[in-house]
Parts: sequence; structure tokens; C-alpha cells
Amino acid sequence: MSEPVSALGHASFDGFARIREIGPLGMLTLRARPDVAGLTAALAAIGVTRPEPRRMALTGERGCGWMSPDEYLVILPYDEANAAMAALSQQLSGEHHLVANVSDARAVFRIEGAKATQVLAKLMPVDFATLAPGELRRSRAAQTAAAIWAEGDGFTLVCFRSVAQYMMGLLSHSAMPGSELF
Amino acid sequence: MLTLECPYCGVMAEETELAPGGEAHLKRVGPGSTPEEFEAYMFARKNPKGVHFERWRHAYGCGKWFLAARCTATLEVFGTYPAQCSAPPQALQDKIRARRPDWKGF
Amino acid sequence: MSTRLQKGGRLIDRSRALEFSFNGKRLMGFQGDTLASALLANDQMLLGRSFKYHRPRGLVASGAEEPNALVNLGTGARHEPNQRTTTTELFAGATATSQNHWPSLEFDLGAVNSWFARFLPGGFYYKTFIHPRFAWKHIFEPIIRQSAGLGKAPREKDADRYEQAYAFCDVLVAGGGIAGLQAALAAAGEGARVILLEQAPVWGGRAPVDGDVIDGQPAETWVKATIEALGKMGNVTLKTRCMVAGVYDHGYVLAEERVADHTPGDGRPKKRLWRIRATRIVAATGAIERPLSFAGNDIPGVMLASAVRDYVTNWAVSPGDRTVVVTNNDDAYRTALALREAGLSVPCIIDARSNADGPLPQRARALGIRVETGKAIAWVKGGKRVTGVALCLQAGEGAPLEEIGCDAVAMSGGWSPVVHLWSHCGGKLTWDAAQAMFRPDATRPPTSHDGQALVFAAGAANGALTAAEALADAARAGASAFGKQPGPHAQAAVSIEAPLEPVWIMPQGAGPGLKMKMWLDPQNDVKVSDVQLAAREGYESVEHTKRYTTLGMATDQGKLSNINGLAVLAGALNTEIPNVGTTTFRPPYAPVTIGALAGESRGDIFQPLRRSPIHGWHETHNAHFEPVGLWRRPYCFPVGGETHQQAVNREILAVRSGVGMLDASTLGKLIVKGPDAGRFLDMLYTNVMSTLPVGKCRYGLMCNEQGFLSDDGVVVRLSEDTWLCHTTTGGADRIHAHMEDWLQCEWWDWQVYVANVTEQYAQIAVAGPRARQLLERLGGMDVGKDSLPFMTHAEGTLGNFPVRVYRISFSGELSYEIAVPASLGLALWERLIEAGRDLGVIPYGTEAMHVMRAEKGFIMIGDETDGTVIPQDLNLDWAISRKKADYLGKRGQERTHLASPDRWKLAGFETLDGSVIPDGAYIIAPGVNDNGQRNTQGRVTSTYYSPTLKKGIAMGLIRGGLKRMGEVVEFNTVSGGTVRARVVDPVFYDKEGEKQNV
Amino acid sequence: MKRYSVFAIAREAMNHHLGWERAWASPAPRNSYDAIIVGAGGHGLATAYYLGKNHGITNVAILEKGWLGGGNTGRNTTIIRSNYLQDASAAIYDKSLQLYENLSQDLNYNVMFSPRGLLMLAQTHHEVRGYLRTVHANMLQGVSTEFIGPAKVKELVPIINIDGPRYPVLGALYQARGGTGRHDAVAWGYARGCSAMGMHIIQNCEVRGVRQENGVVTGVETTKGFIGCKKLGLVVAGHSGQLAEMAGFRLPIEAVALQALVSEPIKPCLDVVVMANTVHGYISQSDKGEMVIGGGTDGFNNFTQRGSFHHIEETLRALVETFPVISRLKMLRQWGGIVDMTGDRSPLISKTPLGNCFINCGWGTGGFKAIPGSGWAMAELMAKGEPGPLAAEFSMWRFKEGRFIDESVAAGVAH
Ligand SMILES: Cc1cc2nc3c(=O)[nH]c(=O)nc-3n(C[C@H](O)[C@H](O)[C@H](O)COP(=O)(O)OP(=O)(O)OC[C@H]3O[C@@H](n4cnc5c(N)ncnc54)[C@H](O)[C@@H]3O)c2cc1C
Ligand SMILES: NC(=O)c1ccc[n+]([C@@H]2O[C@H](COP(=O)([O-])OP(=O)(O)OC[C@H]3O[C@@H](n4cnc5c(N)ncnc54)[C@H](O)[C@@H]3O)[C@@H](O)[C@H]2O)c1
Ligand SMILES: Cc1cc2nc3c(=O)[nH]c(=O)nc-3n(C[C@H](O)[C@H](O)[C@H](O)COP(=O)(O)O)c2cc1C
Ligand SMILES: [Zn+2]
Repeated sequence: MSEPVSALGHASFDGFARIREIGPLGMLTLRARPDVAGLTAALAAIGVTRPEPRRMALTGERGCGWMSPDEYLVILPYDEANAAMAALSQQLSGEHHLVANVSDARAVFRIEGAKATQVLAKLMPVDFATLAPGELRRSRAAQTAAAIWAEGDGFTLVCFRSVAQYMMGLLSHSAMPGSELF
Repeated sequence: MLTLECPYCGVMAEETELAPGGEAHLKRVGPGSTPEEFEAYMFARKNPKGVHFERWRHAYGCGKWFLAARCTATLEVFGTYPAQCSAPPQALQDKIRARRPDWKGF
Repeated sequence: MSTRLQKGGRLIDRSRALEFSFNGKRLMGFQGDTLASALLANDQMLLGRSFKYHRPRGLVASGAEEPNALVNLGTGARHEPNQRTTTTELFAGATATSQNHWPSLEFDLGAVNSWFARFLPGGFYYKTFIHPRFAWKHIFEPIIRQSAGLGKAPREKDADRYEQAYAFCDVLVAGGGIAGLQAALAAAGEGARVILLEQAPVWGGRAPVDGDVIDGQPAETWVKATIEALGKMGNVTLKTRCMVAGVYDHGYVLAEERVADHTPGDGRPKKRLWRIRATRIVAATGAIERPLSFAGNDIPGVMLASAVRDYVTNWAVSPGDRTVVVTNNDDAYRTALALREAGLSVPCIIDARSNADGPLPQRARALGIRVETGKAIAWVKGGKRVTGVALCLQAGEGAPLEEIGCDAVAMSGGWSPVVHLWSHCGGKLTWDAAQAMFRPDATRPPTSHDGQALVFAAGAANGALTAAEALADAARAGASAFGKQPGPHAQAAVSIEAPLEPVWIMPQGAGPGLKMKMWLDPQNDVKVSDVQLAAREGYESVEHTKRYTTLGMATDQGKLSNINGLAVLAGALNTEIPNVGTTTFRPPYAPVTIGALAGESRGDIFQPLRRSPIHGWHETHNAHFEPVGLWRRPYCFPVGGETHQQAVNREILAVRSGVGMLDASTLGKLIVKGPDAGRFLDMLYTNVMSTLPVGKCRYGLMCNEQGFLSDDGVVVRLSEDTWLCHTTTGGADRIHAHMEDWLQCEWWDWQVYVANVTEQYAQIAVAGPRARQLLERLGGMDVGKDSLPFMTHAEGTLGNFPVRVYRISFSGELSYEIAVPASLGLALWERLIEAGRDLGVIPYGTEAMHVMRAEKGFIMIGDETDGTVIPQDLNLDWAISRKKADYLGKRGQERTHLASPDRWKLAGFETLDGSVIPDGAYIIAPGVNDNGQRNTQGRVTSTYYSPTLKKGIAMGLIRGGLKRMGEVVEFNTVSGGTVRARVVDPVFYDKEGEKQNV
Repeated sequence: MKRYSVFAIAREAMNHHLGWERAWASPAPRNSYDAIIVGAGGHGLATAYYLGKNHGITNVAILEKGWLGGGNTGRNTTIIRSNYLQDASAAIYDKSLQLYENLSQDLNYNVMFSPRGLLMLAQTHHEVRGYLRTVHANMLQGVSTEFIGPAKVKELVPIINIDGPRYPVLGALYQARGGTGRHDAVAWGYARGCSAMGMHIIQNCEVRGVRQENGVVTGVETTKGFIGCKKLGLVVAGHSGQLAEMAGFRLPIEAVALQALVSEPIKPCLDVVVMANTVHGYISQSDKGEMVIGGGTDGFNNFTQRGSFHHIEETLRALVETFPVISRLKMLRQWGGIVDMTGDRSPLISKTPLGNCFINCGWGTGGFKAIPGSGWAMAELMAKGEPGPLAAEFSMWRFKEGRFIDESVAAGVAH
């Protein structure tokens, strides 16, 4: 078998902020109502913390994001996704839920640097000043869906894999040197 | 360019993050309904100039459908609430009546 | 003559000279000049020609309200028409040319229109050019069109780039005059997040020019200190060169920032469009001076008094050596004073009021300036430049008392608050009779999503014209906008001004001859007489007058002309101005570059281009793509010099005889899971999905509630409670949303989850008699006939790739669809190509797929369906469960028209001569209908040349459907002839399915 | 009524144009009329005009809540074409186009009908097939139209970017007879014609209620009092829902905002009308030089005559990609209108559940071009009480039967 390749093979762009495509990351979609018995424990069993609404709970390489009242996004090393999926299903068996491996359906970007916010402010109708620490915001970047959260000295952005090149184009255009907002 | 608060995730979302879905609280009729009932369900619309209840989906956000009470003449939004109900919450109806005393009611 | 003064000019830097050109002439200006001030400094008063009569036009104003001084700016890919010189910052190398004349600005043949002006009153074209009928299209309209437009259309693709940005705030302050600054201070001091935007490159607005004194200091000093203070506050964002273009519902504000307009080619975006969501907005946009309506008020050299003051004070440019001031208010005296201070001559101040005894007139008199009260200008003398004015009584009919020589006229008819931003979202106005102006009616503001006031007007924009009033008003507006009580605010020295007296026509009793020379809208050539004509002819509503005369429809949108026009209209209708009302204020406040509105969405990032994991391979293998939704799919893969048709034929034959591969990754893939999933799918599909055994595949149809077929695809049962639904490429998101809609809004108590895993997998169709052989070469799972029969699926590995393989076929051949994680898709594809080299494996595109499915008689959503077709029309009754009490579409299909036996139904067609039926052809029926249209009885839906059968094949809908088998019918063709075709079975190839079932 | 002509202008010019008479009168309402039309938009005025002209009914009032022609008739992008797909549509739109071709002469008012040619670009194979279908249908319907290839498109529209790259132009549906007209003049011309027949155009007169007896209409309550009538025509576009409610029934209509904009005027560079449906944009250049550009519709009910700005952005994106030279032009003004969208996006010209009350609405985003034809058909319906062939298919009961007239099917939009 070949190595899994990310959508853009780790393309990057250096503008007034740095743009990197990273990944592939392991990602699971978990659909389950908040009152499902054992949900917190099931998530804990695969090494992630159940997030508060609208939060991304990060723990090292792993994370769990609140996507909607009955949807979570689990992030973990790519190679562990299938096992974790099986484990979750196992833990939640008997409860109405759905787990799907979506690691390959996504592209992931890092936008880094002191002015990273400005790159995103050109594309997303999001009030970054009110974005709480650890907040996961699902919205739109120009004409495509994107989810972001602040992490390290920048942001992590997740979008669909098929639009990775478009996203890279958007981010590079927005980070063009000389086009700082302030 | 409307902004509506998604009742599920609490985000004040702008219109471009949402997808509109037409009149709310339509009662589905299926096989067995009369032609008039089916026509009324499928096509006849209140289309009021004033207080209106309508469906929206937080399409670029949590993906959930919710309902909004909005004035189609001023675009004032009286409130939003989850889609899983067959009538607007009483508190919301009271609020609307306070703002629009001549409202004929839901 | 207009010149640069030796001294002064608060905005120019004389140490930085800039060279630029106008109509090829090389001229000099200074850093800080506008193009207008620099042109004026070079005695370039004549700058353009008017729209209709090609009258000479010069500068009137000094800001966004300028109607005349528009130029073509830049060349080639940076050519920009209708650039307003008054808001264009001068930069080195700027090239400008004047507009709307031929052959030259000085000598314009179009000016003959002016001689015929009396034959071309407002709306004349509605009354003429009627006969003969052909003449309008072939003669009159072409001539009118020839003379249309102002600037030249650009010819090249724009060399610049643009971008957009979002911002959010509690209070957005539009306008950086003293009112805006004070309002920002008031709101920010209370803790509001404030954005303060000023369209000009400098802060301060009028106050520094007018010499206001604030908190004991010159206004300029106060402005500087205030900006510094605001700049230090963390909750304030300041921007100059940023025009608030529009206020939209729920506090959406559009602003255009001129980023590199004045530094073209430096790599920065030319413009940036801000989309700001503001909780509240303070409109501190100032006021605009009104012209006066006297004969010849359009002659170059007649300018607004405040503009004359601006040119003198800001840019040290004298518009003329001898300037007559004409006014109905005290403020214009400031212009006379400024001119005198600059050492220029003011032969006379003509004041229409009977008295002028306030401090300002007294100062003027004290300087020895002649002040004539109760007087008016009867007419202005001059052609391309003012040479003098005739003085008359304001109360009279214009009999001249005396001629006064001058080369400029500074006029002031009072001030109009800039109420645009207040009005965009529905804010109402009130007529302030004392100040003769419309100003915001605070009791009827535009409202936001919460039903509360959205906009607060402040300062001159609110009718608070003096600095002292403006500051107090702004402090109130700024605080209220953040829901607070106003605190202390800056104090301006009070200047006492006598009230103005409204003057709408000068002189009051002017006759028709003079009125025909009184311009209201100098760009569109609308005169007092035109508005009166409109009223006389019944175009009484102000909106009719506007449209009939084009008053206020020019590029300045009537910033100067509208109020005067309304007043004239009110006069003509013998009513009060407020009864006439204003026309609607629409965004943008001043024109916004279309490139900025398109933003970054150009070229590669015009729209998202969705790429399958194998897309890059297709690109390097000469795929010809076709757009399918936002995807691009290979249509075919031409080899050598093949045409597309040749490539398609080759691909089909290769699949039919060997093996081919199709990138099917774009097909929608939805997982549906839960205790109620089967029941749910039974409602969604017309057939029964709950009974599908695990491991099996079933073709299914989905209809909308109306009963029309909306999507199809293969449904796969993965486990007891889990199904995987395939949708069409275009259907993935749509059907996902459709499922969520029903689950969330109708059957919310059903336990079903849906996940869209379309992009998780690359999907490769391997089709053809050698397909199995190819897969077996990779090793891994058993893909044999018995272990993996038709319409089943299995998971396993192929060549170590983790795959799920479906035995489904859209081509009619032995076929597998292999799903593999997307990140391995390309590798698997390449491995298959490699392994199949000696089997002759080829990639095939969507067109080959379409033809092959047509050969098999399979329908295609979008071809056989068009939103009005039900499954029954397509003979798909076998896929419609009769047992189910309900499914989406069932009730709709019971409606009389859908249940009618007369419907057009699917059949196959074969031309008698083997040719291909033209796409879109209809089947003719005898006779005509009540509207005289030829009757029809069907139409073709898919029509192709079949390389397999070496003839044309087609599917179509025909009244009676397959009952008509064997009949010969006629299809129409665009050449006018018909094509005869026989009704046949739509399955043209391998009817028994022996090929796909092997 | 004094005739308009170049001689009349010359005569008046000598007299400073002081002698022109009113284009239409502004009378006070009578107590009752044979027929009342609610709504002095193009459709209402044309209905009245043909009631008089074709059926001799002139004791007619047209009641308008604002200023005549101030609804969608006064705010549309003026595209005129008749190459619709379905029989019923093709019939009425082509009737309309034929009437437009002679309208200036008929009304003695230059409505500047400009048959400059109209192109609907095909940018996907699907669109190509859809337009070929329209061509074939139109041939049988007697409607002239053709499908042209990319080279011809480029020849007709030199400023177009034919090669994409995103959506190369594969051809276009071309109707040489299509074009534009001067929208206000259409309303004014009809108004003048109605007034000349003695009809009453009563502006600033809002209908607030519909009075009926035994299921038959007797008159309307207005802001100028009660006015009786024998027949009532409701022709109020976006406000049809309100009027229907007053008359006691409900319609398959939703009122949504549709927007348009104009650029600053530039010298002529676009001589035809171009609609690009794949990317959603349409554009023409007016005789004054502005680019007249249409946007998309909002998805929610709205009566503000303002739409959501993102539609403008989407349209301009599409057009800048298709016509790169417009990038440096400037948007001068944008506005919205409230259009009446039916369940199948085709209009209603229909009897109603209320006796002697008729409705004409649902023209949505595309009814300017239909004004003469619709007025013609509506007048026939009102005069005879039964629809003629042009109106027959447009009954409001078609939804119950599922008898759609769906124009969106041929890859097209309705403008
Ligand atoms: C932005 C835009 C672009 C368009 N582009 C095109 C195009 O390019 N081509 C095309 O063919 N069509 C186009 N259309 C559609 C076209 O404008 C309309 O279909 C057409 O003008 C409708 O005419 P009408 O007479 O039915 O309605 P309107 O012109 O809206 O007239 C209805 C009248 O009824 C009055 N009214 C409402 N309620 C009452 C009441 N209670 N009492 C009295 N009077 C009342 C209103 O004030 C209004 O004047 C466009 C529409 C818009 C908004
Ligand atoms: N005495 C009089 O008759 C009279 C009349 C008018 C004005 N004034 C003077 O005007 C001043 C009033 O101050 P003010 O602040 O209210 O008005 P202002 O005219 O000084 O400032 C308004 C500012 O808003 C800016 N602006 C306008 N529209 C804008 C937009 N859409 N986007 C961004 N910026 C925009 C202008 O460029 C200007 O700088 C005082 O100095 C007063 O003396 C006096
Ligand atoms: C075809 C057409 C061309 C127009 N051209 C102009 C124009 O050149 N200048 C202008 O200011 N407005 C123009 N308008 C817009 C009108 O001023 C006005 O905005 C529109 O009719 C809507 O009315 P409202 O804004 O008063 O609501 C045009 C409108 C149409 C329909
Ligand atoms: Zn939400």
C-alpha cells in the first residue's frame, strides 16, 4: 500500500502570515445526542475530552470539537483513526449513534504569524475579536465551508479536501505581502 | 443582509452562512389528503407583509434547521427557535404581540 | 485665470513636486494635491463636456459631490473611466484625459446639440423618433447610442487586484470631521468597539478650512490631538481613504478603501471592500453646499463657495483672480474673506437677502468688499470660462443693473446634510424650514434586527451646521449609539450666523428664457425649465420628474442638484417642498469599483473548483474537462490528434471490448444509520430499501414532495442498521440537505443519523470484459463471479489498498466500483493503470459513460428528467413500491395531471437512416393548438451516435410511450426538415444483461 | 390628446414648451366604475388599455397606491425576449414581443423598444442541450430563435471572455428580435393611452379592502374611500398576497426581493443583451451608457425593496469573469424590487374564487417583457369572464392538478 497523501502535498506560502497545508490528520465524525449514556467515557477512552458547546478541546495531538448539538469532530493521528472508530462504536454500541472516518475527506491548513487573524478576516464573516480561546467556529471562507480554531501562534483551518487548492489560493491571496489590513 | 441567531449553537450568523427554507409550521399532508389540502400544503403561502414565521438552516455552521419570527416589512427579528415544534413558543408570541399590537396571532 | 498661490496650502507639500499629464500636456502638482486642485493650479478650468448638450464643464466642487470634473485616468490595463478628479489623489505619472467630446475638449462637434437645446427639452425622445417604425432601430437609436456614455470603456483586463475584508464593531462612525471624531470619542469613551472611517486622506472635514476654534485651539490642532488620542485607545480602529458606501439591513455596512489608488502598481490591492457588521452606526457625513439656480450657472468658473475656499486654503489654488460671491447665507462670506486673505480680489458679494448684518458680512464690509443685498445674478457671461456677471434684483425678472467683470463665481445656496447613510435602510427625513433643508427625523430612524434605531446622525449631517452645535450633537449621537448618556464634549467658539433665506430661482421672477439656462444637474443637462415642463405634463411625482428629466441620475446622483430640483418642482406644483419629498437614496454613496465588489474571486479562485483526488492525473493526461456543478470531470481523454468525438468513440469501444476506468469519485456518498434508518429510506426512495439484505446493492429513485424525480443512485446495505446511499454528482449536498431537512423538521423523533462521506473516498469504476482480470492482478480480495455477484459489495484489499468494491454497472459491462480512502485514490488509480497496461486499460470520461448508459437504456438525471418528469414517465414503475402507504412524492403523483394516461413516456428511437436525432428535437403531431402553435407529442431526451452499434440511438418521451413501439414518428430539426425515427425498446445493447452479470 | 411628433416639438420649442398638455390626467375618483384595476404597473395599465382598445370598456379606474409605474415596472433590467420553452409561455411572450414591436406607434409614445439581440450563454453541455431543446420547441411555436456557436458569440459581444477558463462559452441561444425597452416609457405610454380614452388613473390611492356580496365583488375600500365596481382586476405583483387576502383567498405566491444595479455611463461597448445563467449574471448597456445589471433573488419574504447585498457581489463576480473589462467601471446605484414568485415560476392570469374578481400576477423576475401580451390576455379575461387561449393555461388551479408551466427546466432562468 502507498502512503496516504494530503490534498496538496504540504504546500506552503510565505506572506505576511505563513500558510501551510498539513495533514492528513485522523478525523472522525461522531453523531450522538448529548444525553447518550457513556458518551464522555467513550470519548475519553480514545483519548479525547468531550467539548463544551462550540469548543475544540485539544489535548496534544488529539482533539474533540463540538460541531452541533449532536455532532463531534474527533482529531487524532491519522493511523489511529480506524481503531478509534472501532473503539467508539464498541463503547457506544446499543446507543443510537454514527461514527465515520472522515480523515480523507478533509484538508487542513495552518495560518501562522502575528497577523494570521487578518488573513482569515478577509475571508470569513467571523468576529475574531470575540472568538473565545478554544472556540471552534464553523463558517464560510469566501465561497466554501470552513471550520477554524486558534491554536499555537495561529489558526488551524479545516475544509473539504476537494476545495483544498481553492482554499490555498484564497489564503495565499489574502496573505500577500503588502496587503496587511492595518 | 440579515443576521439571525442560531438557537442551537448560539452563533449570530449572517445570511451568507444560512440557507432560507420558506414558510414554517406547514403541516405535511400525504396520501389520503384531498386535492385542496395538498395544494394548500404545497403551494398556498401566507406571504404576509408583517409578522412571519420561516425556516432557516445554519448551513455553514452546525447544519441545523431552525425557525425565525421576522417582520417582512421591517426585517425586525423577534426571535429564533428550534425547528422541532409545531407552533412558536408562547413567550415569543407574547413578545411579538407586545411589539406589534395589531398582529392577528399565529 | 486659476493659479497656484505663492503661500499657504494646508494639505500640500511643496517640497514634493509631482509630474502628471492632462490630454497629453505635462503639468506639475504637489504631494497632497487632488487631481482637481493640481489641474486648477495649472489653469485648467475646462475639464470635460456635459452629457447631452456637450457644454463646456469645469470644476464645481471639491469632493465626492463633483458632477463635472470626471476624467479617463490611466492607460491600458489601468485605464479607468469617469474618475472623479476631486477625490483622486495626485501621484507622479498620473495620466488623465477629458471625456465626452470629439475631436477635442476645446472644440467639440457634439456641442451643436447645444444650439438645438430648445428642441431637446427633458423627455423629448418620448415624443419623437416614433415614425417610421424601422427608423428607431436603424437610425435614431444608433445615433443616440453613439453619443451615450461619458468615459471610454476599458479595453483590457484589469491589471490590479482587489480584496475584501470583514470587520465588526459596536459603533461605526462614518465621517472623520469634527462631529465624527467627537462621536467616536463619546462612544469609545464608554467602552464601545468603534470603527471610524473617513473617505478623504485627511481627518477633520470642514472645520480646519473654516477656521473653527475648538477647546481654545485651532480646529486643526484639536483634530490632530483627538486622532492621536483615539489611536491610542485599544477599542478604536481608524481608517482614512475609506468611504462608507452603503448601510444595509441589520447593520451591514459596505466601505471602500482606496489602498493603492494613489500608488498604482506597487503590488498592493487597488481597493479593498470592507463588509462591516455594526451594531449601530453614526452618520457624521457632513453637509454639502447647494448651488444657486441662475442663468449660466454651468459655465466653467462658477463654483461652490465652499469649494473655492477649499482650493484656496487646502491647496493654495486660486480659482480666479476676481471672484464674485453670490449667496443667500452668511457662510459664503467666509469664502470672500479667505480669498481676500490670499490676496485675491472679490469685486462683489451678491446676497439675495435684503439684509446681511451679521458678524461675517460686517467683517467683509470692513475689509472694503462691496456687498450687494437683495440682489441676484441675472446671468453669467462667458463661454468656456466666466468673464463676468450681470447683477439684478432678486425680486425682479432679471433686468440687468450692471455688469461685473470676474473670472470666477463662488455660489452658495445653503447646505444640505448628507443624509444618504441615514436613508439607505429606510430612515425618514423631515423638512427644516428654518435652515431650508431635509434632515434626519430622529423619531423615524432606520431600524435594525432588534427593531431599534440603527443609524444616529451627527453634526452637519444632522443639520447641526455650526461647529459648536455639531460637537454637542455628535457627543449625543456617539453616546446614544452605544446606549449611553452623553458626557462632556469639546466646545467650539460660537460663530454667529444670520439665518439664510431660501432661494430656489435667481432672480425670483425669471422668465422662460432665463430658466432654460439655469442648470440644476450640470452633468445630465437638466435645467429649471425641464423640471417645470415635467410638472406641466403630469410627471408630478418627484420620482416621475426624476425619471422624465434624468435629474439626479448622473454619476453624482444629484448630490448638488436634487434639493434645488425638488424646490423647483414644488414651486411648479404650487405646493410645499416637504409635500414633494425626496427621491430614494440608494447605495452606494459614491460609485464603487466593480472589481472591488468582485473581490478576490477572479481567475483561479473565481469559484471553488472541486478536484477529485485523481484530478491532477487527469490534467497531466490531456483530459478535456466539463464542469459538473463545482467539479470538473474529464469529458474524454483525447490521444494524439483525436477530436473529442473520436476520443469518446475509442473509449467506448475500448471499454466494451477490453477494460476502462472512470473516476467516479464525485458521486455522492451518504451514510444513513440508526434504528429508523430503513423506515426513513422507505419514505425517501420510491422503492423499498428497508428489505435490502446486508451486502446487497439496489438502485433507487428519489422524488420531491411534488412527485417529480429528483435523484437516483445505488443504495448499499452495509450492516443491520446502516445504509450507504449513492447520489448523482450534483446531488450529494442537495440530497444530504434534503435528508437533514426531513429528519430535523418533520420526523424529528426518528432515530436516524446521516453523514456525508462523499469526499472520504475516491471511487474508481473499472468496466469492461477484462475488468475482473485487471482487479485480480492486484491481488487481495476475491472478486470472482460467485463471491462477488452482480449487485453485491464486499470489503477487503486490492494490492494492499483497503477498498470496498461494489459490483454495479452503469455501462452495461462487467463492472466494479472501487471505493478507496481519498488519500490513496491516486495511488490506486495509477496502480490499476500500470497493472492493466497490457490489457489495454484506458481512462474514459463522462461522455463515454453517457453514451454507454444510453446504449443500455439507463436514464440519466438531468437528461431524461428536467424537474417535470415522474418515475412512471420513465417506465420505472418497477422501482416504485405500490405497497408503501406513503413516500415522498406519492401524493404529488396522484394529482390528475401526473396520473393522466396522456403523459409522455419513455421509449427508444432509431432513425430510419441511422443518423443521430438532433439534441432537443420534438416529435411533431398533426395540427396546431389554440395559439396556432404546431402540436407536439414528445421529444428526445438523450441522443448519441453509438460506436458500438454504429448508428444513432436515442431515448425520448412520447405520448403513449412503449405502446407505440414500431411506429414511425417525425422529429423536427433546426434546418426546418424532419427526421423519421422508429419507436423502439430503449435498451439497445445487451438487453438480457449477459455482459454485466458475468 | 395631442399627438407627439417632431413637428409638435418644433412648434412647442418656439413657445418655450409652455403648451404641452398633461400626459395623463389626475382626476378624483367616481363612485363606481365598470372595471377597476388595482395596480398601475405595466401589467395593470396595459390591461386597462386593451380593455378599452380591444373590448370597448372605458369606464375604468386604475388605482395605484404610489406613483404609476413605480413598482417593478420602474425598476427592472428591461430584458425583452420571447424564446421561452413551454407552449403556453412562448405563446404569450411572443404575442407580447409582437405588440412591443409596434408599441411606440400604437401608443404614439416612444417606448424605445430596442431589438438589439439577446444572448443566453451556454457554458455547460447541459445548457447547450437545454437551449437546443428551446430552439426546437420555438420552431414549432413560431418563435424565432437560434443557437449560435462561440465564434458568433464573440463577434456579437467583443468584450466577452469566450475561453473561460472556468466556464468556456460553448455557444448561446440567440434571439435577434429580443432586446430592451425603456421601462418607464412603457408605463407612461400606456397611462397616456388610458387617460386619452377617458379612464381614470388614480395615484396615491391604496386599496385596503375588497368588498363582496354573495361571493361576487362589489368594490374596493381605498385610502380615498370606497369605490364600487362590476369587475375587479388585481394586478399588483409583489403585493398580490395582500390583495388576495382582502379578497378572501390564498395564492401560490411568495414575495421576495430581486436586485439590479447600474454602472456609471461609458461609451458604447456592448450592443446586445447577455445573460449568463451558469454563473448567474445578466447585463446590457443602456442608450445612456450605463451597464444595466441584474442580480439574484433573496430566498425569503421581504417587502422592503432592498435585497441582500451578497447577491450583488455574486452577480458582479460572475460578470467580471465573463466581461473582464468591466472590472474598473463603478457601480453607480443599486436597488431592489419585490417580485411575486409562484410555485412553478410562471404567472397567473386567472379567475379567482371570488366572482368577477380576476388576478394577474406571478411574473416574478421576468414580467416586463410580458406587459403588452399579459395586458392583452387579461383584458380578454376580464371582458369575457373566461380566459382566451393566451391565458388558458395560466389558471391558478393548475397547481392542484399538477399542471405546471415550468420554464426553469431548460437550463434557463426567467428574465
Ligand atoms: C430588479 C428587477 C429586474 C427585473 N428584470 C426584468 C427583466 O429584465 N425583464 C423582464 O421581463 N422582467 C424583469 N423583471 C420583472 C418585471 O419587472 C415585473 O415582472 C413586471 O414589472 C411586473 O409588472 P406589474 O405591473 O405586474 O407590477 P408592478 O410594476 O410592480 O406594479 C404593481 C403596482 O401595484 C401597486 N399596488 C400594490 N399594492 C397596491 C394596493 N393595495 N393598492 C393599489 N396599488 C397597489 C404597486 O404600487 C405597483 O405600482 C425584473 C424585476 C425586478 C425587480
Ligand atoms: N456654518 C455653516 O453654514 C456650515 C455649513 C456646513 C458645515 N459647516 C462646518 O462643518 C463642520 C461640521 O462638522 P461635521 O463633522 O459634521 O462635517 P464635516 O463636513 O466637517 O465632516 C464630514 C466628514 O465626513 C466625510 N464623509 C462624508 N461622507 C462620507 C462617507 N460616506 N464615508 C466616509 N466619510 C465620509 C467627509 O469627507 C468629511 O470629512 C463644522 O466645522 C461646521 O462649522 C458649517
Ligand atoms: C434600466 C434602468 C436604468 C437605470 N439607469 C439609471 C441611471 O443611469 N442613473 C441612476 O441614477 N439610476 C438609474 N436607474 C435606477 C433608478 O434610479 C432607480 O434606482 C430604480 O428605478 C429603482 O427605484 P428607486 O431607487 O427609486 O426605488 C436605472 C434603473 C433602471 C431600471
Ligand atoms: Zn448553528
